[in-house]
Amino acid sequence: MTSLIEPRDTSAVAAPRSPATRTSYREALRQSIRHAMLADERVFLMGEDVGRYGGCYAVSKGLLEEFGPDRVRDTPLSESAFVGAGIGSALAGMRPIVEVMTVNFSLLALDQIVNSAATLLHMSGGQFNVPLVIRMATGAGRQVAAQHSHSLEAWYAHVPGLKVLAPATIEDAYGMLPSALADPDPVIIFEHVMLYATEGELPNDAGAVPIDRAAVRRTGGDVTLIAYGGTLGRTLDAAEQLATSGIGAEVIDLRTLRPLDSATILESVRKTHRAVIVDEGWRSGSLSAEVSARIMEGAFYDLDAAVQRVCGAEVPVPYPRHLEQAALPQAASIVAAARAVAGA
Amino acid sequence: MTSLIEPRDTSAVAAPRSPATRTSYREALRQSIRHAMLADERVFLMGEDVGRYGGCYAVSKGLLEEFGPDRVRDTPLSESAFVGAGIGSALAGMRPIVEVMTVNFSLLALDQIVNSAATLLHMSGGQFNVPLVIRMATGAGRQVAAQHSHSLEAWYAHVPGLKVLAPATIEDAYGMLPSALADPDPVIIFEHVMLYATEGELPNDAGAVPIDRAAVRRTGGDVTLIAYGGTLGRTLDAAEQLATSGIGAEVIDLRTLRPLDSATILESVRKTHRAVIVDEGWRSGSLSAEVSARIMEGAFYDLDAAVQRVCGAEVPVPYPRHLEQAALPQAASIVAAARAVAGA
Amino acid sequence: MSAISALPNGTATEEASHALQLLRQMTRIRRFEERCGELYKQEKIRGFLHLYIGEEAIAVGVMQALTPDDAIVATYREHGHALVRGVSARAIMAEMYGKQEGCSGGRGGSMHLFDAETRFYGGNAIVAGGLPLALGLALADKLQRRARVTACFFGDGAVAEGEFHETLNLASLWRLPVLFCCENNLYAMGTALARAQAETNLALKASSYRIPAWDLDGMDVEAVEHAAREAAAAVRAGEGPYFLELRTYRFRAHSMFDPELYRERSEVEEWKKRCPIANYVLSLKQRGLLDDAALATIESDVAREVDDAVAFAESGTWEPLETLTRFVYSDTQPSP
Amino acid sequence: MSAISALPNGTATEEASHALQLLRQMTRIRRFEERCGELYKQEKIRGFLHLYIGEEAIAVGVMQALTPDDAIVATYREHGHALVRGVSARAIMAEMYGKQEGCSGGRGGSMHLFDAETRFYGGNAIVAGGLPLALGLALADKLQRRARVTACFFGDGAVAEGEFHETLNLASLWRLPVLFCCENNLYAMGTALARAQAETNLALKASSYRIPAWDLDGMDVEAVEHAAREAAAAVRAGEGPYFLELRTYRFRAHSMFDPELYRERSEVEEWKKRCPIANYVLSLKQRGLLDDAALATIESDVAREVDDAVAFAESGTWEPLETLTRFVYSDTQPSP
Ligand SMILES: Cc1ncc(C[n+]2csc(CCOP(=O)(O)OP(=O)(O)O)c2C)c(N)n1
Ligand SMILES: Cc1ncc(C[n+]2csc(CCOP(=O)(O)OP(=O)(O)O)c2C)c(N)n1
Ligand SMILES: [Mg+2]
Ligand SMILES: [Mg+2]
Repeated sequence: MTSLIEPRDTSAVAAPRSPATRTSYREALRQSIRHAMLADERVFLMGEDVGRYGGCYAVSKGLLEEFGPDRVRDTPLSESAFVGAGIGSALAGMRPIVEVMTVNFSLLALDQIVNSAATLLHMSGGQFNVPLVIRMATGAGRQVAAQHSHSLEAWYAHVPGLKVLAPATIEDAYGMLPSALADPDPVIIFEHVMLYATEGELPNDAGAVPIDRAAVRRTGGDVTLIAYGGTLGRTLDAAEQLATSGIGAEVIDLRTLRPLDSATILESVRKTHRAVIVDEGWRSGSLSAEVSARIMEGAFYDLDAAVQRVCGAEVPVPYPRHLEQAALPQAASIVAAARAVAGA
Repeated sequence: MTSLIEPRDTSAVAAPRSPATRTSYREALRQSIRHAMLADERVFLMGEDVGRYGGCYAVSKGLLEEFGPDRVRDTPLSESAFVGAGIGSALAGMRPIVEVMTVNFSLLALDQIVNSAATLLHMSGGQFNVPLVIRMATGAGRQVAAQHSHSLEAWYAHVPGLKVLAPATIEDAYGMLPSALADPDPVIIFEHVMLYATEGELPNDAGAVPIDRAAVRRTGGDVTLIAYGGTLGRTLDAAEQLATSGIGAEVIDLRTLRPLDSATILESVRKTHRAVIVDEGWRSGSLSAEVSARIMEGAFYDLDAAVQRVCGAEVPVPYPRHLEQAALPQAASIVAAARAVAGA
Repeated sequence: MSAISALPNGTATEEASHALQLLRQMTRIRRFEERCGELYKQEKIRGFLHLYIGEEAIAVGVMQALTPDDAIVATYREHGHALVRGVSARAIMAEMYGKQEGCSGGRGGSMHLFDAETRFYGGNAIVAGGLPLALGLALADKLQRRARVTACFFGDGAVAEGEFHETLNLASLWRLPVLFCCENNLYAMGTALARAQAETNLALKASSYRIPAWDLDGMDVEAVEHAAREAAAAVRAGEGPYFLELRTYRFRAHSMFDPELYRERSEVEEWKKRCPIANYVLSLKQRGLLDDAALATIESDVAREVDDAVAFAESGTWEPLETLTRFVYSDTQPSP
Repeated sequence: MSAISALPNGTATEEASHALQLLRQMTRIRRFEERCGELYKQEKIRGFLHLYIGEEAIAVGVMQALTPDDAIVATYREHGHALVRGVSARAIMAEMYGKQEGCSGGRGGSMHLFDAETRFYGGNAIVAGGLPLALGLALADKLQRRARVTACFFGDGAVAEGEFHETLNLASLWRLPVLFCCENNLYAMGTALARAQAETNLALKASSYRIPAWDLDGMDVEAVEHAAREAAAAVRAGEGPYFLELRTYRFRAHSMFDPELYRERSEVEEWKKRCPIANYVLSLKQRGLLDDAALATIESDVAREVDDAVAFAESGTWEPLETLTRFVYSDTQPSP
């Protein structure tokens, strides 16, 4: 397997290792699903409007025509039943990719995910593993208000038995799915709504990528910025801004939210002695808290300053753009936090 | 309102301030519900088997006979609908107490709780508050295995718009409900299954207690132990053991899990310079992480050692007693962590 | 459905003025939403926008049966319901702009219209999420012995959700005063009803909960009104819930993002021939209840109202950032 | 229900031996569970324990219609199903003890019996939680063109859950090979069916999803077998799901914690007269298929089996603490 973990826009890299094609995050996902379905008959896609509508974020457009309604399966609005059907079919030899339109609606399927998918293997003494992949859109930024803008990655990352991924780059959008499908256990993939339209270069020989480690997206010696999914871009922007004032920021993309790759985080913090965690989720109880706690436990004596967090405001996401943006981590707030931590 | 916050077994206190009656946590809850229903016609109790069966943990035994089926309302197995009905009836002037048998089944009602109860007030620009109380049993210890032993307090404590309580004492079992009912917004009360049978003294003039602050259940100067709900008892036991070897542990009972009372925590940590957080939830992403992060942010320079956590093992809770207990925080592990933190 | 009662008795003039009133209301929705579509293209309205165009007869017809004391629960496709219920076009348009003069203070936008004064409980963007809420509103009325109706609107797509099932059973079991109004426009986003339901007769499904259920032509405003009046009267009288399946069609895309790959243009055109407004105009003219002048008056009144609403929204103000977290909890907290 | 086919053709001896086999299986469940009840009092079995006593004819009857290739999904009241399906009494009893020799390695206990070899997919303690799972097992079979049946057992209480509704609709819509077996014992914990369902005819409810649904005397093992055979054959032949409502009664408390405040002792006694085992014994004797000697043989065989299972469980071993977190994820992880 090729496993290139690189900055999110590989076009920014001077000499790409291999020929690459410019593509979007959405298109990378679609091609990844296509290739998985071509490679393995057991793989099928199931969810609301994945077929005739083409996917609510247009990810699966064209797949129905290519693979037919058995393998690109439109479901009624029955989140619990079709997620459960994914679990059952995984138990019986299929490799389902279940699309839950957005994490907001996944609340309706949580019982199946937590009480069945995540528990069956352990509870059955190792007899029944669940090779299921669930994809869902997450996050705010599209002005779709309080019921359509949740970032609940932290909830899923709390559950033993699940693996939780957050592809933030084109290459991860393409490469995480095959790894998730090869995994014998349930994997949840969070696709941030603001990423679908982002573009970058995808190496022509791109393939599966590891799903057990974080990636250093930018190196720096003064402060570690830790982000994932939708906030990686703003965090890299913040790092650029910090560079102009002489602060070298190292940027870590968590990539895998469960199990967390503590080693990569701690290694960086031991070097920079300072850290800021960026998380779009509501601050209290967000994943950033777990990361902070792990740094406390693993690198306390290496810290020169308290680790800080830049998170979503603790408010149901409001509709108007100015309020919505105010509720989300911004490059400016990341820069400010990094400066404060760096004492600069 | 009287507001006595005292150690969980007030019988241990030499001279109770007022005459008291020995009672159980279960009985305190029942009397509290009774008194609320006697005091306010708008209050009613609704949930699975709260009536004829007497409540799955026997909390509501006898209430049907006293108040009739309109106010002690058995529901079918329809968690989403009857929790939603609670929300709707709260909007229209009632003061419902909805009992969801256990947090495990509350997964089926999360959409209503997160997308309606918690958001309506903000989303409607302040027009529609939801004075709803939801009670649910939580926690492990009864050997009821993977699907019946969750501790998902951290999930609820993540959600803006909710208030989350964890009564750990007889007095809080009695006094938190009236405060929750007086609150204009949705309040979730977590009752740990291992507490129902615990006994203690309830002052005869017991009444509503504050639901916006933590309580120091024991004072000490060497290390702060932070716990809530079902783990408070073991934490107090651990403090006793530590005392015998000369370590003075201060024990904080969080009581209110959202909003967290940072001030009380930080005040204690600034005094002891050391802290251990005890949480029955799965370690990664548990409430303990948020507490640790807050100490990092608010008392970093006061710390003499890294804050440690003693949490539930990251495993679906197994059935046999020895494995179940191994998966839960024990006094011994708390003592060990406290010793390590105290460098003793 | 069974025979339905006539319109409220009255003179011919009253009948005429009532009919014009129905037409006016449908026209208000149509013109208001056409403008919304334009404003979306101008990026004045953002986020999701779901137009009700084609389905106006339902909101207008049902709303005739409700009194000010009744409650309404609707979906993200609810501009029409709010308008007819009496939320001002100004407040709705300002809400779509996200201005604080909007009916939800600007925080909700198109999908989350709320109005306490008219008992308009949203504006719910979770499919079927409003049904349990309606159950609760009705339960409160029953417990407090108030003869009120809660009208709950939802789409055909909602019928597949577990919350639909749980709610219908409970409403029937407890005989709660809910008027369920299923707006069956044959599609849930791109999923045709027959691809979502084993049983496509939704009224039949509802009767399996022992709820009286009628299927109706949702393109015929008078038919809807007649049925709604009869059903609401029964609900109000304590007979328990009623269910109306209102057959209709959305003329526009599901939302502004929808490329409409899933249906033929010709199907849409066929349904447009059944336009509830155009056909009502025709029928009123045939019945001698409407002439061109009256129609023009309605159109110009409505145009003025819509213009005024847009002007109001344009001149509205943005909520200051300082109050972002206000109303996460109520302002008044009981003293502990 | 409609006319059902006769027992598989065969000679009189075959008929007799089949009947004795049915009786033996029911007796195994009864005696096994009676012992479980005792062991619970001795604190050998802990946690929740839900006895199936009184309902044995259902598991035994339905299981006759299944082949080794078929799948079973059951609830927390599933000892009987596991036993009849062929999971050994030893493995089940060891599981109830929490010993690693148990069919789930001791981790599941009474509510979570699993067995890959017999395609026994649990042991689900979330009411209605098994239904979507059964849907998926059947979907896999349909996609892989395997003529297998998934039998899904659940109680009357599950019918109120949203997951029931979503699953029945999907199973019917997609014509999936699921045999739904609703064990209607009239109570969900302390809630009588009539207090939970607006429509208490559950077979009728199921037919509203266009699923062929029969209601049956769940106390009559042969009637259950006949119906299950016919339904399973149809399901296997690709006709889509079938639904059996099996009317029965639980003779014991819901679980060992239940003080049974919600039903009259006399009601229980009345139902006990319809005991599926006692009446079957009577019927077989009347038909000349059973004599006291044969009955005694069954009882002593079963007693031996139960004793053996207990001995096996007693001598079983505890999983070491070291492996507590094993199987949170699979042992073999693909190389990244
Ligand atoms: C629980 C849930 N799942 C999915 C969605 C996404 N979604 C929004 S509208 C819609 C279609 C609903 O169709 P229908 O109920 O028929 O109403 P219509 O839009 O036709 O008025 C879907 C799938 C959602 N909002 N909520
Ligand atoms: C979702 C859910 N809610 C509540 C419970 C608690 N509970 C366990 S069994 C039961 C009654 C179920 O009754 P029924 O489905 O009729 O099965 P029976 O026990 O009668 O066999 C309840 C309420 C649960 N396990 N799961
Ligand atoms: Mg529709
Ligand atoms: Mg039952």
